[in-house]
Amino acid sequence: MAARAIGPVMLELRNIALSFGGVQALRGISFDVRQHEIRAIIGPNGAGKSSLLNVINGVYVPQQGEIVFQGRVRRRMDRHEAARQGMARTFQNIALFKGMSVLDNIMTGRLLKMRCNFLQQALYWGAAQREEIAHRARAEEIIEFLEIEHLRKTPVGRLPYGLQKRVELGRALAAEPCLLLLDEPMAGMNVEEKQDMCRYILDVNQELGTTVVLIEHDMGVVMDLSDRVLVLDYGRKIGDGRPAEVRADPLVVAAYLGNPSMPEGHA
Amino acid sequence: MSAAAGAAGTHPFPDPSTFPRLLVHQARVRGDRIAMREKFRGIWHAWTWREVLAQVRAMACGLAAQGFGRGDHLAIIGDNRPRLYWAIAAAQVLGGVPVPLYQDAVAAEVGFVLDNADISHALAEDQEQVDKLLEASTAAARKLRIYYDDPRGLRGYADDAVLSCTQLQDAGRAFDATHADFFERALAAVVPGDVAVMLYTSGTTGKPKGVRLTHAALIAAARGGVAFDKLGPGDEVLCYLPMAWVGDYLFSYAQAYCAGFTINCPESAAAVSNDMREIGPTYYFAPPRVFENLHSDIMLRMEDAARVKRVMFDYFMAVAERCGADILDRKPGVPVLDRLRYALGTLCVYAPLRDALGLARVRVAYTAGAAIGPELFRFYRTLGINLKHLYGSTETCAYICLQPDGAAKADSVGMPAPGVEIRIAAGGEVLVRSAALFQEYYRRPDASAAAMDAEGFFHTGDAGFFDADGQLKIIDRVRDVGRLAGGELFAPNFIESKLKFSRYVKEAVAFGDGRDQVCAFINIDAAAAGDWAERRGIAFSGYADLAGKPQVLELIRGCIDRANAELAADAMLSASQVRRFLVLHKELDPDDDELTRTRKVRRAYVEEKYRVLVDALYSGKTEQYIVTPVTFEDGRSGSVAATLSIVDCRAAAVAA
Amino acid sequence: MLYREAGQFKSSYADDQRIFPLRQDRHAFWALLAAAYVGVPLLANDYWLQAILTPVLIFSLAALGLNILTGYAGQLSLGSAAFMAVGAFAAYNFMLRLPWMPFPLAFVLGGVTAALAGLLFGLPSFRIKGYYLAVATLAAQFFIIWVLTKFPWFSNYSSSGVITAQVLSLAGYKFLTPVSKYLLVLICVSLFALAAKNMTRCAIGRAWMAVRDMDVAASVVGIRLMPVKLLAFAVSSFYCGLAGVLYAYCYIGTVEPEAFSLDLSFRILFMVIVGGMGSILGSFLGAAFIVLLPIGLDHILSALPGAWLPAGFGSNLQLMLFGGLIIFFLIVEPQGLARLWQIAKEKLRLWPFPH
Amino acid sequence: MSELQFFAEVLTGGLLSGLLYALVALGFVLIYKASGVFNFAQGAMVFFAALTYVGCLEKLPRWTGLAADSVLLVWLALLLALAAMLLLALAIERLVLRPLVNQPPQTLFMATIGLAYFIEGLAQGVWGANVRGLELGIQDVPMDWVLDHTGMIVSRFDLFAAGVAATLVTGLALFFRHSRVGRALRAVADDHQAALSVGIPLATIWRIVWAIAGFVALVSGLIWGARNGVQFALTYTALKALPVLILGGFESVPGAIVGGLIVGASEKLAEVYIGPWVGGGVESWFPYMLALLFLLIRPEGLFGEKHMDRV
Repeated sequence: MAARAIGPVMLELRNIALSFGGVQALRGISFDVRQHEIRAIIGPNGAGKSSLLNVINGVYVPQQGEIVFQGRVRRRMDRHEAARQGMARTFQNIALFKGMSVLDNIMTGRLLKMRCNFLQQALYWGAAQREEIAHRARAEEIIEFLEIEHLRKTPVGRLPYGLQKRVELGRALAAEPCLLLLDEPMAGMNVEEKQDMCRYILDVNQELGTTVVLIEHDMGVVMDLSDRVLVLDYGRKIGDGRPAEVRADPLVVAAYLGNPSMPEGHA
Repeated sequence: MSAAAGAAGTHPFPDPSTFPRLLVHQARVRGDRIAMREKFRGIWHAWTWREVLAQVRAMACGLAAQGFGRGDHLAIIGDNRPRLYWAIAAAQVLGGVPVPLYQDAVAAEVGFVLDNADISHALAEDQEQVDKLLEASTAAARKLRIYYDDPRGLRGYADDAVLSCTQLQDAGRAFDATHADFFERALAAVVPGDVAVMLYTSGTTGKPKGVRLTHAALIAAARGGVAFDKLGPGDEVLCYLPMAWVGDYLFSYAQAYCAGFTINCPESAAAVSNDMREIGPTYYFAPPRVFENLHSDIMLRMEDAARVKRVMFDYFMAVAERCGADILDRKPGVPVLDRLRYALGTLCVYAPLRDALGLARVRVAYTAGAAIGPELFRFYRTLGINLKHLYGSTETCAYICLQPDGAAKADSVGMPAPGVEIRIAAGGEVLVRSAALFQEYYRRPDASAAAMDAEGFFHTGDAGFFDADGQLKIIDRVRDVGRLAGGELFAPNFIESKLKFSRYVKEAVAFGDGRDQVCAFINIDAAAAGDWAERRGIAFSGYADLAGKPQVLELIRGCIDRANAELAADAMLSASQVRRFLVLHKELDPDDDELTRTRKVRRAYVEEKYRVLVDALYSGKTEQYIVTPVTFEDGRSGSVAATLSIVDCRAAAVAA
Repeated sequence: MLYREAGQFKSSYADDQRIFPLRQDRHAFWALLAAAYVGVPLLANDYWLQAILTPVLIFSLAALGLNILTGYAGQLSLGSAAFMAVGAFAAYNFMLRLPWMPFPLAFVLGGVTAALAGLLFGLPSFRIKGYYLAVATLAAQFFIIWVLTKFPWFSNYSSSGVITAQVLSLAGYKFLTPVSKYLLVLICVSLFALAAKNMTRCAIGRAWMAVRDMDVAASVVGIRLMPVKLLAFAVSSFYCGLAGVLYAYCYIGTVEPEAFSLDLSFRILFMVIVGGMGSILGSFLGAAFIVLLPIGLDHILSALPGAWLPAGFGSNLQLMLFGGLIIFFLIVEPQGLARLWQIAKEKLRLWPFPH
Repeated sequence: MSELQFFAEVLTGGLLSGLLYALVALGFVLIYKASGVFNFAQGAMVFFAALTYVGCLEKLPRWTGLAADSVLLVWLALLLALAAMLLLALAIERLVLRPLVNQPPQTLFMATIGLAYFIEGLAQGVWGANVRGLELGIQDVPMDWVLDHTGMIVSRFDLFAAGVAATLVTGLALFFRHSRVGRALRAVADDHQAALSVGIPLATIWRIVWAIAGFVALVSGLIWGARNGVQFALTYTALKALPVLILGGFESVPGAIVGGLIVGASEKLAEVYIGPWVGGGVESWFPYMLALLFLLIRPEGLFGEKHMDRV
């Protein structure tokens, strides 16, 4: 029932290498992401999945390789530039602003779109107030979309884990991104929460055409959601292709051998 | 249009006698006042009467453009949303009949109505309801045009038979522009005798029946109620009850159209209590269960309060118990000291409590549909909330009896409402004649004829009598009323509701027709009894375990003893005291067909299903083993087995 | 208990985003303002105006400044007093050397000068955070006071380094009485407290809090950390600077650089901690608490038969009390008096229910 | 005296007093390594220790009846001061650190500011606020030998203090390298979980470390007190340890030493060479500005590791 069509390549990583101290986190990874697709990254713990995501939007600076985004070739991505170009993301260990309410967290996601200077804001008159209200309306759309109406004024620190993940997705969506990077969006959730999260991701992808790159452990989710899957192991790429192809790949199976998170079919 | 009409200075409908005409009337006399609000994305959006008229106009024209016309049925399914209410009016404008459905009905139930009412157009709230309609219509190979309110998740339904309300209304505006006067002519063609709405009764037996109510009947009922309680444009109502229920139609639509007050649609079912506090309705209806839940919620929360606060609360509740109801009814003779105490209590407890519950501004509150415990009823009245009874049914537009201010009491349902004539038949059945009666059951002439006699009296099926104050007292369904082996009257519902007044008893089923004594099944209230057990350090693993605990059985026995004492006080029913009971190991569930969707016990079915237990009750056994098939929440089915203890109760001495 | 919320619903986001969304709060606030603007000038005596209300208001402004930087933007500063000094000396020099300048402009310029100084000393926050930054602000504290002491130009070559505030006059009216000075301070503080509230509830406030709560996430959202932090430094220093101006002109009259010591910086920090980090109201509560505590203590001690008390007992007791209270608050209620207030309000709203 | 000689003399003086800064900084480093607390109260502890020692020395003759010049008195006072520091350490662990466990570092930092106020008030409240001299029996006079051979004036006292500092540093280094507590301490610095596996409760480690820091404070207090008199200003002097830490890095003992030397030398040189141009008093701020400039160039300190924020 998808109305979206996979478009041309929008993001390409070429031969990326990254190390911390002596530890090689990524060893010459190349891969691409096409417009409107859902691209999954899988691999055992410590395979370098999060590092790869962090390289894409400039949280980490790779020692080698280049990043091509929207046609521009870069040695490194700047976080701020990434955000301006339409990347938004969530983190593996929730990186919400703990002292702020759900609403403020989501509003923070829209900061790049706000234009008033601090003097106008200090006066809170005219343009600044209008801007706050206009953006509040957009934030409320996201709150409704994620079904967290009853929590909008709750400090995020008081929410259970699953809901915090949802709020973090909300903050990312608030930026109206064209590329959404999700680092284990369903980790630690129960079945029902996972289903909800899947629905949100699919809705965003299909209704807004947002490209999604996601890291996920639940193979059932990956197989259901993604168009293409990238498999990492010890910082190396060991597989890349359609979900069915990847699952049949002996190399991939070998890497996952004895790893209970890769059963056949749904987890 | 109203501007033009206003300028002409002539009232288009001097005596608005249909709902569309009432709408035009309200838009003309109070066009800028708020007609409805909806909480959406955190704030209350409002529509004035004039705006509502414009919306209804667009929707009616849209429906007309889609081919909906006179006599057609429009199914409406979903939570209380403005667009769903507009759809009612829009269908009425075109001479069609809106058919609201319960939003939690399953596809098969929806399918039955689609077939029965021959429905070709439907308006659904969201994706869930659209899916249900699609499933039901596909199963019945029925062609159905579906309109939806909330577009979420529905973009993929690229089908020209599924349209959004926005699309429908846009098309309607275009249609309106090219068909001058269409709306006015359509509206003028609707007459009071036309059917305004068709509501399906749930019915404890057999298939649901479509009750057809005319504009004239509904307006008579609405106007009667409005005049009785002096409702006006300043009143606020929170509409949260199912739209398929006659009460919601009467309170949220018919009376609003007659009195011109504001209706408020909450954000979601989960947000009702919060939105209730925000809006602070002045006119409020809730079934007894809501009041019960509210009460046990208050008590639970107060149990966690600090000691000082609890002592204060208990003290002032005692004061209120003593004089609150009298002060509310403005009765003379309350001591000055008590008045002072009550004033202090208002400051410290009653007013904050009313405020916290969202009942602070309530002027008139009604309950109906089932019996309400006398203590509970008094609790709300002593807090200063004007809670009253009403009595009615779908067939009578929920308009038979009302309690006037100052004459509210728990065990009767009020005086005949203005314009209603009541007769008690020989068998005790309550018969009603008034302008607010239904027209017929749709395509059920047999049932229609059975319910309405030649003199125009509707047979309610309820057994009752007038008490000393001239208020009607309902005991039971006529067909459920039986006789004990000794010939005494046996009214199971009456007994059960007495049992259910205890917060620990969720459901009860009483047996006794043709038997020598009354025995009962009890369903404990998992939350209340669980909390009770936890506070006493009784460990339990689940519902069945809790239900089998000897302490819990003892607790329930106490509840039954109290109910027996009350029964003993009533000369007609003193023989019906419960002598033996057992606590069921599972909750009675609509999914297992043990209850109706409105949570009434399917007596015969339960008796048949648990035949072993009934036999055990009457055979003098002290326990019985049983295996029961159940349906779990996720749809799987399985079975539970348990050995249930049977407990004997004391009968209270009969008052001389 | 005192709140009646039924029927108070929001029909627009503008309604929902008001500073006091509850009607009762709005009424209470207007009553408080009326009392401050009308009641106090009519009723209070000079002692109350000069020794209590004026300093409480002035330090509220300084605490607001530090709260913006530390409580909202999460950048710890130990140099607030130095920025007060900058403000005071800058305003003094503006009025001294440009006599045509109306004093409100000089006040604002004093604040702006302090803001510039704050900007300068905030630059290291580009590279460092936490304790390191605290040390950097210590540099500001020592360096600024040294500069003001060592270069007599700043104090117009007064022999002792002490400056005497000029008489304030506007359109012929001279601010000489305690009441007029109190009102002047009150106007400044109300205006800038409102501005601070506005900033903290708008985009910039959220940016500050985002940087405070998790800077990596903030940068990923697209916040440029440097300008946001620098703005916090500048705004914070402006507030402190203005507080310094008021301190010199409306409270003390004659000041020397040493008055703006590290100890004063710490006291302002204590106001923020005791009052509540990240709370506008807390800045006021904290300032009142820290200003009133020594006064109250003096009153209590002087009421005791004083003969057996060792010399300096009061001041040492004060130090211990301050220290003990800080630790107490950090342990028991890290969010300070403002949080206690909030809890009390929450209780009142839920009354009679406990939760 | 040649210009170069003068420079060398100033430098040496600076380096020697720098060792004293290093001594105070050592207290910070120990506590920071073990409990992650940036102990702003270290200066107050130095003040408290010195004041307690001097105070005991004053009062003991009256309490014990010993002669005012008895050597026993000095040892007794030292013992009492040490005991006071130990008690203080225990009290801090119990009343401040334990209730604040798992709080953000900034909270702990602010708590130590409160602690500093409390200790200062306590010290002065108990012993009085007047300035006292402290006599260690070493004269602040030039070393004849050095003067004879190089023509530079190098204080005997400074040299003595440097010797004490060096001994203390070496002693602590050995202690931490070879004792069980020391190993546990190093484990704590890396990872709290790992420390538990060493078998010593975290609270015990904290108590020990704070006690050692108290001991270091006592030594620093004695030396600083002997040099400048025991007075409130000691707490400001102790604050100089902060730029030392910035230069050396919070977690590095060698860093503290080197940082101390740099701060000591540079502030003396600045005072002598820049001071006259700007009216003197440069010492009061120079180390901070130096640290600030240094931070801009190398935020992780001399010996700190450059690290990337892991997310």
